Amino acid sequence: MAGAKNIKMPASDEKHTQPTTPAPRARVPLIFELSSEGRRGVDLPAREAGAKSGAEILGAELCRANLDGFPELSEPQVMRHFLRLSQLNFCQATQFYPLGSCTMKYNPALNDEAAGLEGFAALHPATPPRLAQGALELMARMESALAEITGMDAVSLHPAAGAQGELTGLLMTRAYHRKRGEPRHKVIIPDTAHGTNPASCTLAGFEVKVARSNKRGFIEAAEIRRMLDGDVAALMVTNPNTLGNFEPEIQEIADALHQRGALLYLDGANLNALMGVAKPGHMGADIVQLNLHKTFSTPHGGGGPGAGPVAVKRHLEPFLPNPRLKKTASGWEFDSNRPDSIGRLRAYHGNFEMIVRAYAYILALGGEGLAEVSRLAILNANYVRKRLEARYPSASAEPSMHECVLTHDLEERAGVSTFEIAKRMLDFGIHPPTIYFPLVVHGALMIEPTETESKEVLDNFVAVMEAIYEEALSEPETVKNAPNTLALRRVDEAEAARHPILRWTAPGR
Amino acid sequence: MAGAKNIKMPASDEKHTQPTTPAPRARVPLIFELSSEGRRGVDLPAREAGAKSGAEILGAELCRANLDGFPELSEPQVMRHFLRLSQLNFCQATQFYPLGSCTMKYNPALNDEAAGLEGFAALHPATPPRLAQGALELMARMESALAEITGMDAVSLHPAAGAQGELTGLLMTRAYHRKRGEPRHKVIIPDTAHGTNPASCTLAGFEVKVARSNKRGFIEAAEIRRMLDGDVAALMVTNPNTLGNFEPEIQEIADALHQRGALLYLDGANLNALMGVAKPGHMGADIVQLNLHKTFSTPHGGGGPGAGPVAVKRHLEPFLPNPRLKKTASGWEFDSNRPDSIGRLRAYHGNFEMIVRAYAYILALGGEGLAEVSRLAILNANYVRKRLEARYPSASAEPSMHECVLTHDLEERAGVSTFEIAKRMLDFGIHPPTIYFPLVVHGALMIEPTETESKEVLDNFVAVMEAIYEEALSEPETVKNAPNTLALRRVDEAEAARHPILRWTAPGR
Amino acid sequence: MRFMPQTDADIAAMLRAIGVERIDDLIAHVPAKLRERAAIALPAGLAESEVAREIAALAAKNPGANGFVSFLGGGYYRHYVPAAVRAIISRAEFATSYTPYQAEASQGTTQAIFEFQTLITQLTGLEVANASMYDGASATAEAVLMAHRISPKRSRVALSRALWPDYRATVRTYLSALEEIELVELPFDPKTGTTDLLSLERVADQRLLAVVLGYPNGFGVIEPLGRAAEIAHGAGALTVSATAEGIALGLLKPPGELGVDIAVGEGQSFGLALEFGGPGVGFMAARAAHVRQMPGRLVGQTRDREGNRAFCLTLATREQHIRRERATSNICTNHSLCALAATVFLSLMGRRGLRELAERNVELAHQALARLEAAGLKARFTAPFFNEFVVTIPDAQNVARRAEQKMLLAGIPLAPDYPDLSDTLLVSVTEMNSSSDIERLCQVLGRDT
Amino acid sequence: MRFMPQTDADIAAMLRAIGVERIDDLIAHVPAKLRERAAIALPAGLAESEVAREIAALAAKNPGANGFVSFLGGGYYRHYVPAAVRAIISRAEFATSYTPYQAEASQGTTQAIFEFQTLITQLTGLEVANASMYDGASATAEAVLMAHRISPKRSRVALSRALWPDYRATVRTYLSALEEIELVELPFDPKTGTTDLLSLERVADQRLLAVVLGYPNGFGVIEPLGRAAEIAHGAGALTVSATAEGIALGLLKPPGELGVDIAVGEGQSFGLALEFGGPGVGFMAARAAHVRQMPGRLVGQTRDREGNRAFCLTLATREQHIRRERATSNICTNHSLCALAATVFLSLMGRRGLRELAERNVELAHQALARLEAAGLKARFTAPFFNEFVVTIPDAQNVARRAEQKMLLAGIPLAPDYPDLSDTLLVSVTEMNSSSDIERLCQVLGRDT
Ligand SMILES: Cc1ncc(COP(=O)(O)O)c(C=O)c1O
Ligand SMILES: Cc1ncc(COP(=O)(O)O)c(C=O)c1O
Repeated sequence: MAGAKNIKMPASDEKHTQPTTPAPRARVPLIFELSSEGRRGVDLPAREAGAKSGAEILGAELCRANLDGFPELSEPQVMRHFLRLSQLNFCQATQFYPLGSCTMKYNPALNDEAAGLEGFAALHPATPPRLAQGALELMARMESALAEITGMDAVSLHPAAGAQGELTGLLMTRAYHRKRGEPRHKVIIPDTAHGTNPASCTLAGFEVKVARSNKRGFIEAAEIRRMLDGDVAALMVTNPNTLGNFEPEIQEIADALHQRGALLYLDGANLNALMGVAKPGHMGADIVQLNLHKTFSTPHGGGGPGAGPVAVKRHLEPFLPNPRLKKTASGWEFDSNRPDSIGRLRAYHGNFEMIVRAYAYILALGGEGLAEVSRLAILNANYVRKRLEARYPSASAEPSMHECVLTHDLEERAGVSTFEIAKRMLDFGIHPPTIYFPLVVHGALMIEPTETESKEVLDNFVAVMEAIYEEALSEPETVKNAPNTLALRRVDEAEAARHPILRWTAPGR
Repeated sequence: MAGAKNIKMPASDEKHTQPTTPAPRARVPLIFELSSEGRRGVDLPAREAGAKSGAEILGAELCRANLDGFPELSEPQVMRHFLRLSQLNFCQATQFYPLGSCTMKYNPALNDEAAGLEGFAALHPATPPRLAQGALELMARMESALAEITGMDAVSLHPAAGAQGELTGLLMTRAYHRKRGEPRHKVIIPDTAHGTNPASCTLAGFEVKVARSNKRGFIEAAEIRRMLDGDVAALMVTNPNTLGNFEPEIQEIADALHQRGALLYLDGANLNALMGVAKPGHMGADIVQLNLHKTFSTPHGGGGPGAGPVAVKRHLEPFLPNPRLKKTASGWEFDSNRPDSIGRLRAYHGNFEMIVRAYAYILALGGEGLAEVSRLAILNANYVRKRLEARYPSASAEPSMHECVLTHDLEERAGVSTFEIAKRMLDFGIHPPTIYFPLVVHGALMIEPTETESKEVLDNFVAVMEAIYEEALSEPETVKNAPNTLALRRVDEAEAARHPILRWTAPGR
Repeated sequence: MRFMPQTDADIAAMLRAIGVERIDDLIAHVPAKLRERAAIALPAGLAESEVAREIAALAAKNPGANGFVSFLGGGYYRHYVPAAVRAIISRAEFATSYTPYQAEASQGTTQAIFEFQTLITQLTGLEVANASMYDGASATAEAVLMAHRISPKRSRVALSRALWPDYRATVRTYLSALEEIELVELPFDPKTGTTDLLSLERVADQRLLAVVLGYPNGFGVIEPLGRAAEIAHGAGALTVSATAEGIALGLLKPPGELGVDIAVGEGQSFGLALEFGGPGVGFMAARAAHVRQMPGRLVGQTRDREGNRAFCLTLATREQHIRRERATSNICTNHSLCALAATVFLSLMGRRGLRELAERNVELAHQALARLEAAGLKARFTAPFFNEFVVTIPDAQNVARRAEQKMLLAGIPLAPDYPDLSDTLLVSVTEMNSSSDIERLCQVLGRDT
Repeated sequence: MRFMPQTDADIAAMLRAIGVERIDDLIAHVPAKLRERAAIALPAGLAESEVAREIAALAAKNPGANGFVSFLGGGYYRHYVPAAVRAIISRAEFATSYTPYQAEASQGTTQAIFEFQTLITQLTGLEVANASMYDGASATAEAVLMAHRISPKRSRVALSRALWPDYRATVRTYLSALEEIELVELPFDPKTGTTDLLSLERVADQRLLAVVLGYPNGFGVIEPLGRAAEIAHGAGALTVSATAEGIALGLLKPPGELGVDIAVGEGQSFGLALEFGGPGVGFMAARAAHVRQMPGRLVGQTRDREGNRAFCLTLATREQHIRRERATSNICTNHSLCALAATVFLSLMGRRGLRELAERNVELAHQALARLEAAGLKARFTAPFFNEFVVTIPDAQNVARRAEQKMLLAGIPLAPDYPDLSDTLLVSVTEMNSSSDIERLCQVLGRDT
């Protein structure tokens, strides 16, 4: 492996560090390339003799010729293929994964088992509620737990992810203003906002108005007041913001909005900083969406599934999506007979499996435990920030909450980019932080350690970051060429976009 | 990594090979080194207030001071530690693992779930049989399935592994002869036998008499007849033998033994060659032990647990270990009231969890499927043998069954040993075969592909073996220094034995 | 606390390094008024054993999941999930990683997605598929929005009334913000159960943006998709097919072959547990020409610096994190692990297995209908169907409720969503139903009529 | 067939390469008489879904596993198994590898065993521990054989009658082949429940090879191990302690500290499911001086060629594959995955957790006994006990049977194994029993007496 000789790993204290060397691995053929005519990975139960085949029943004109190119493998081959693929991934369970804004915390083992219990896994969503009271009760308890945690009045577990929660909230905002007889068309978003926020606004039919953050990175009540007019439906803001800082004027801003009949939408993806610290409801939020796959530890699954419940104040309750849980004399029911509801954004009742996991997490921690989560998340982020300060200064002088956004001067001093620093981290077995976000920070490194990482892991991370810094100055090529020790060298993303190959095709076709 | 530059991987056809590059990985600290005072990985339910502590109840003189050196970690740390450790292993599920005599076949995913069903996992072994009829019935069905497969009359699922099965069988042999009023003291074993066979004989109080195999590697009826005297209790033999060859005179040998009142003990570890081909019972075996973790696909677990049922002919049934299953009017019962039984070799009823898995396997395959298993296992072994013939000739000219024993001339031609060849295979992501066994073959490579490996995997294996052969001639150092690409270089086993360090001790103690 | 490794000594050392005395000092800047009221009034945390018991008790309170013979379908289908699927999706490397932003450290995820995309194109007969959507309903809504981006000047969407109610409702919600778009519902033929194509013809003019049909539709009926696409294309409009029962694509003509432009659907049948309806996994395939209007993530094949094949997220300029308010969708976290499950499931089934499974479903469903008819019930519709059909049964809702007493979930009464189909039950029959299940259904329903 | 990947074309190509026409040709050398009768008369193979259903039906026929309040112990104990244990032992890398013959490719397994060995030495207070045995009973038998190798000239083994019946039976079986060894059983004090040390003194002469005591013993009673070891050592004999309830070692004085030479036991309490009694995992620890007489595998620490710490199997010259008939044991496949489970369990519990768990068990068991006494029952023995005790209860077997009707498994009647303890029940109380479980026990047993 070219370049491998360049690697110097930082000296690490055996007692106090997790191992840091990454795990180079083999490339794996595509499943289609392992296929061979006539293999099978499943057997069906024997058919009753004499019955007509499906194709005979439906007639050839409705049926396809065959499934050309579809793979044919035995069960052991399928298993081996995907196990080998799995070995090519970094993941939270085995690596430090401080991906900012994503809250990559430990996913308790029990919760997977809880979600897999027969009473949930085999429960069809059209089961009459009277035969599914356990599931409905779990949902109801989850709703009230989230209401308590956020200081809001009502919760819907309907949305499938944070972004769908945003859309839900914004459609409710829209419905709310229309119901009041004053349709509004604009939503203010700070320039630091997560990409889903403006995208959701557009999807909900709003025009995005960008609010500039001040020099400290905050939005100011004055600026909001300036922007507010009768056509502003809401301000959509993340708190702590994407710099990891608590918006100091949030209450004042909420008041300003409310005075002008606008709503405060709080993107709750950063709730891991707030539990037991400050409740969105008390800040004046009218709507919050929560990402169960972040704060509430449901696994990220390589990119989902997550769940994005929305919590609202009482005045918005009528607009929540259908169906709502309703307690009746005979138990829990679903209620879709709600004229003001924005309707539904998906089939059935929400990502129930994620809700089970998140509920198990809440039960495990309890009120005080959740508060401790945020306190320790904040401690970890501030520790990393402080330790790295000399080489990677904070993008903001303000106190950090659960994550910190750092920057550096390596671009100027050594021509080494944030992107390259990130790639070099892979050589040390660390998943890089979020980079180049928020957009307002030059070469940002957005680091969210989460509370489930130990001091030793953070110390090792600091050592690695320091080593990379020195290396960037002394032998920049090592950093610029990274990763050097993985199965693959730098992947050519530009090429992928220039000549998109988005599926396998049989050779010679 | 020194040496890495030497590696040449054999050219491999993308379509037809499993990936071959092994997976170098990091070293992982010991769990004790990750410990820090005050951490915990579990919480106990809150105690009722006011109760006396256990130490108070028992008094200090019965209690230990503390658990010095015991680790203290949080749950995420424990999880990460063991997941990282897991990544340091080769295993059947991800690699070709042709470890001869061990039958490393695919372990169906369903079987693990079956074994984990609440109705089994939570079943206490002292549960009255009337509340555990499902478990007893499963055991009964398994006994009769194994009897049918082996052509024997009665089966006990009691022994924990093959070796304990052997001991069981030999103790029964002993008891049988005593019961007949002629205690016997010797057991004949061929020189090719697996190490557990002589060890079990000693444990069962027998003197081992070694029968020389003939030039073809077989034991001859003539030789056995020559050795037989009134003090020979049994012949213990593996068929196919450890060369992978079917003993041609097995029936004649059985007759000779029976004529002299001796028994034929057949080590059934190689049953994967025999299903639907030849039944031990028909060969004249009086006793066979089976390794469920081999033929019947229960996972090997890094060295167990397995299960080693014994099957016997009717005349040995009274001697089987306690307890036996017994059908009564009210259902299945355990019966320990059997005066001739050799007693028990373990607590409770056998490695039940393994029995569940093996039973699921038998259900999945059925009678014909099991026969197909052996046929394809034989095909695979013969294919590998033939393809490698030119460079690694078979140790025996006889037809191979489910495994083949090869040898080579690299020691003489290049000073490269079998041990080194094996280590070099690791660089290609292949687990080496069993080596230096059977002892009668110089530098043996005992290859058991099993039926669950595809032709592509075998072809890749052949390519790797050929490449190593050529490499041994052209650049022997690469082979002699292997492995070159794993996280560790060659491990110093001699040093481990010279200065045994068998546990971690706290630094400075 | 068991999830948090910080010891008192660690905390002290860290605070010292930071230069503060207490953790509280780190949040002192948060307005006191907020902090003072922030305590969370939830019960104390529980030991793992207690959590396990509590959740198990809730799971046990869902008798509908256990012991009932079930014929429920309606967009979520009961299929056998091979254990290998669970074994693979529970691998920590898949379950606890996130969106594969770092290609070099995510080849497992990216390659599996590339395989998923390929399988979906093979199933749908189209050229590009994305990495996954939330579910079939929202994928359908996104397909309509995509069609709108492709033909921004057109303003009318024709939605078949024979599409599942949840899908229609979802499309309606997603479109509610786009005031310029008019949604029209196409009636279904009350005899055949297929969408009334005459009414499609009536709206097929230059305003028509897209027509959306189920395939099979919400009655299990196989729509004349080819003919509908012809009509739509004739007017320059796009055709969207939505498939909730993915297994059907193993047997039916692929939508792409029938002229469909965007094929979406629900992949729950491909190895996902029922889980009370979530998560499912939406899929979406389209023509290559439209790829830049596609929502969602895409994985592409490329090379690393040494020329090795590699996979990475691509065409991200469509996405929210780059394009922000001009993105093709707001989707970020999608349903990746579910897409993996589908990939494993489809790989296990393979070319023959999937078709056989589809055929078996057809066979059993037709057997069931035949036996119900023999027991005196009547099929509501005449068009060919896949594994789900509608029977006419007087007082269907009460019949269904009485069947529960006999441990039978006989089907879904359509009345709440289709007042015009008040005396009907939607019955879904899969390979999970044995002949004796079908016998039981006939006995219970037959007796009740 | 789903487990076998060979296609017809593969088979044809392979046969061609081998140079035969049919697979049958490869087995033509097997005597025809054998081949002709070899067909296996078992039903045809089943689809995975059918196997799953069949096995689930058998699992469901074990009501004792489900819904019963249980106080069963007797060598197998009900403890909570954290989900992390299952998550780890189900990793394919651990579950589907074998004995770590190739150190470089098995560092996961070897390091975990090294950690297991260390934990066992810490628990037992001894210097070396092996990689695992089958179970507590066979480990006890192996300990006696080991003692015999250490003192080959001695010929008498004293076994406490208060040891679990299965353990005594197993020792008896393993020793049955060694005719030179005499097994004597030491009675227990009918009042205290401890082994009668006077009778030990009587046999403690130069013939005495070893004395074997339970710790706690089969009545849950904590034996005066230190005193017994003194007596044995006085005669130059070895002391073996056997522990079936491993949790006890979290609280009780370690055997090594009390003079025990070989401490064995059952590790099932350390994270193994009950599984109707198997697999458990035997452990064995001893003094360093005796390591070469130990049975079973051992992992040692060493270095690789570049000086990195590494682990490998070591001292294999004791073992069957090297030493053959002179090996210290015939054990080959041991219970490695169970040892891993124990390692994970003990790592999760940690220094405090394990002790707290042990204390909780003591507390609950004593609470239970106190309440039973309040309900009119009597403890059979007076000596201190851990989490299991014997109560006197007339007609115990029928009482236990009647309790079953009330969904209660009240304990194990000792009569079948101890005719002299006919009116007794062995009751085990763990952290899995709530106060209301205990209440129920008292109600049911109290009422019955
Ligand atoms: C601040 C913020 N808001 C919203 C989202 C969107 O959430 P999701 O990815 O679940 O759609 C994210 C996460 O990606 C986020 O970090
Ligand atoms: C031929 C033979 N006999 C006996 C055994 C012993 O079986 P076990 O390891 O299950 O004790 C083995 C396996 O190691 C074997 O290969």
